[in-house]
Amino acid sequence: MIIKVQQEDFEPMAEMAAYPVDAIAGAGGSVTFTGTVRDYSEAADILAMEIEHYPGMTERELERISAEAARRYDILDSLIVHRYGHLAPQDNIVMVAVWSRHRAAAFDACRFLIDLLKTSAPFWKKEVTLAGARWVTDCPGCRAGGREGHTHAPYTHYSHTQLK
Amino acid sequence: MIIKVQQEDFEPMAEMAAYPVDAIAGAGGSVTFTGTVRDYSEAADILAMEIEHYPGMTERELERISAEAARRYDILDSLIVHRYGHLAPQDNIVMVAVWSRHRAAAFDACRFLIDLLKTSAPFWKKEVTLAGARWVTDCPGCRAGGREGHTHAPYTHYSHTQLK
Amino acid sequence: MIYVKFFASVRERVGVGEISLLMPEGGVTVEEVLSLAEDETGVLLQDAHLLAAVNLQHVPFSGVVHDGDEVAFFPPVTGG
Amino acid sequence: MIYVKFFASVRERVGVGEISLLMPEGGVTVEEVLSLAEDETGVLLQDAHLLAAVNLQHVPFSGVVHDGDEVAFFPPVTGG
Repeated sequence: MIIKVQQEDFEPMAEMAAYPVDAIAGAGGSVTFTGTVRDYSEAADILAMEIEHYPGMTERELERISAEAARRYDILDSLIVHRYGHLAPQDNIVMVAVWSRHRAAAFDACRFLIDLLKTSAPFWKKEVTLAGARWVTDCPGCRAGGREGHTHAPYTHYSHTQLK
Repeated sequence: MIIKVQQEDFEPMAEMAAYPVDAIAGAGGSVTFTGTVRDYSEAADILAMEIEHYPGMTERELERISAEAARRYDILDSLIVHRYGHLAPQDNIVMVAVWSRHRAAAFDACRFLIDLLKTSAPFWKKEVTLAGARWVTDCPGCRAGGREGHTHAPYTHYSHTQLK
Repeated sequence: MIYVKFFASVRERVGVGEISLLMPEGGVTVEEVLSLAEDETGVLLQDAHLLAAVNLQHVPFSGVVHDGDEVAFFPPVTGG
Repeated sequence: MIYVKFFASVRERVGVGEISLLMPEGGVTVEEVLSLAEDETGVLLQDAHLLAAVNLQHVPFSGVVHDGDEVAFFPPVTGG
């Protein structure tokens, strides 16, 4: 299991090529998810993205979900790289790679990891547009069903359907 | 949609980095499956892998399934690269990459493509071991349930559960 | 003429990758092309798990074959 | 002492990333720490969609906080 939380850019295949060979001996395949900064949101063109994180808790959460994936699925190993700081459109934000003997487990585990990462790892995105900088929000009430009938965060409620 | 059937090795991320930018503008992420030659089978150590294919039909089948994926899933584009000829253990055999706005569609389409490729694209693997060269077989009868009660291929019936 | 191709283990059993057959009167199915190919090559193939393609597309054995078609027989594919 | 951290939009609303609170007699819950933090900073946070962590782990607002703990408040995460 490898976890990297870093400011620097990364190259997904270089990360995978550098993976300790012993840990993934016998792999028949790998599944990789790479998430990138889009160049537009629903509201405006994106000039940049700022990612804040909670040092210490981030690594701990990513280790926790990686261990959980290893317990649930028949995989050989996994890798997560997540950036923070200042990113430009089309930059890589995150990669999740999973190696397994049989491909079904790699698909399942990779999806499990990115889904869980997005709901539990303490990262927050702020989009910088010509109209200003705005926190990307993921409002549970809105996610559950529209704009009425729930309390939602009073801070700028922006583009909540965009990054699901 | 890009399809490559080639003898030469490939580098998954170089292929993805070279992808025409216009086709995948607006992508929020990509999912990549990479299949590699294992260094063992259930029966023996693998020294090499020979992959035979049906020129012309192969490209046509891969185009057909790529078009089918684009029809079924909300994706931006897809890429398939598949090698033939002489491969060594740990060489890449195949990659399938899918770009989409939302990650669920990329996961679904990537899995759909590799599943369909494995049952419809005319490639045949032959494993070279110290004990000789043997065709990898994928016997539908065996796959459906064990060794009794069906006719199976009379040619060497080898390691049929291995590459699922 | 019908152009018949064999791949992988089927090609090895037959000993050649390609044969040509005279188109019989009245049309034929893929199944019948296979019988003609067995007669021509002297190799029995009916007991194998075979798949067939006509003009580069998967077809069932009941599919119709026309003069000039390319018919291929091969084992279940194992790519990927 | 209880060490309280704020992140992202919550940090911006409060104006600082970190404050310290005296540990009250008899123990407190996360919910109560939030009230104490509101008193201390003068910023109302109860109406926000907040998540909380104690010592780097997600916890419910009913979770117990001990002397020396690090308690963090932040909006729903948006990484990935």
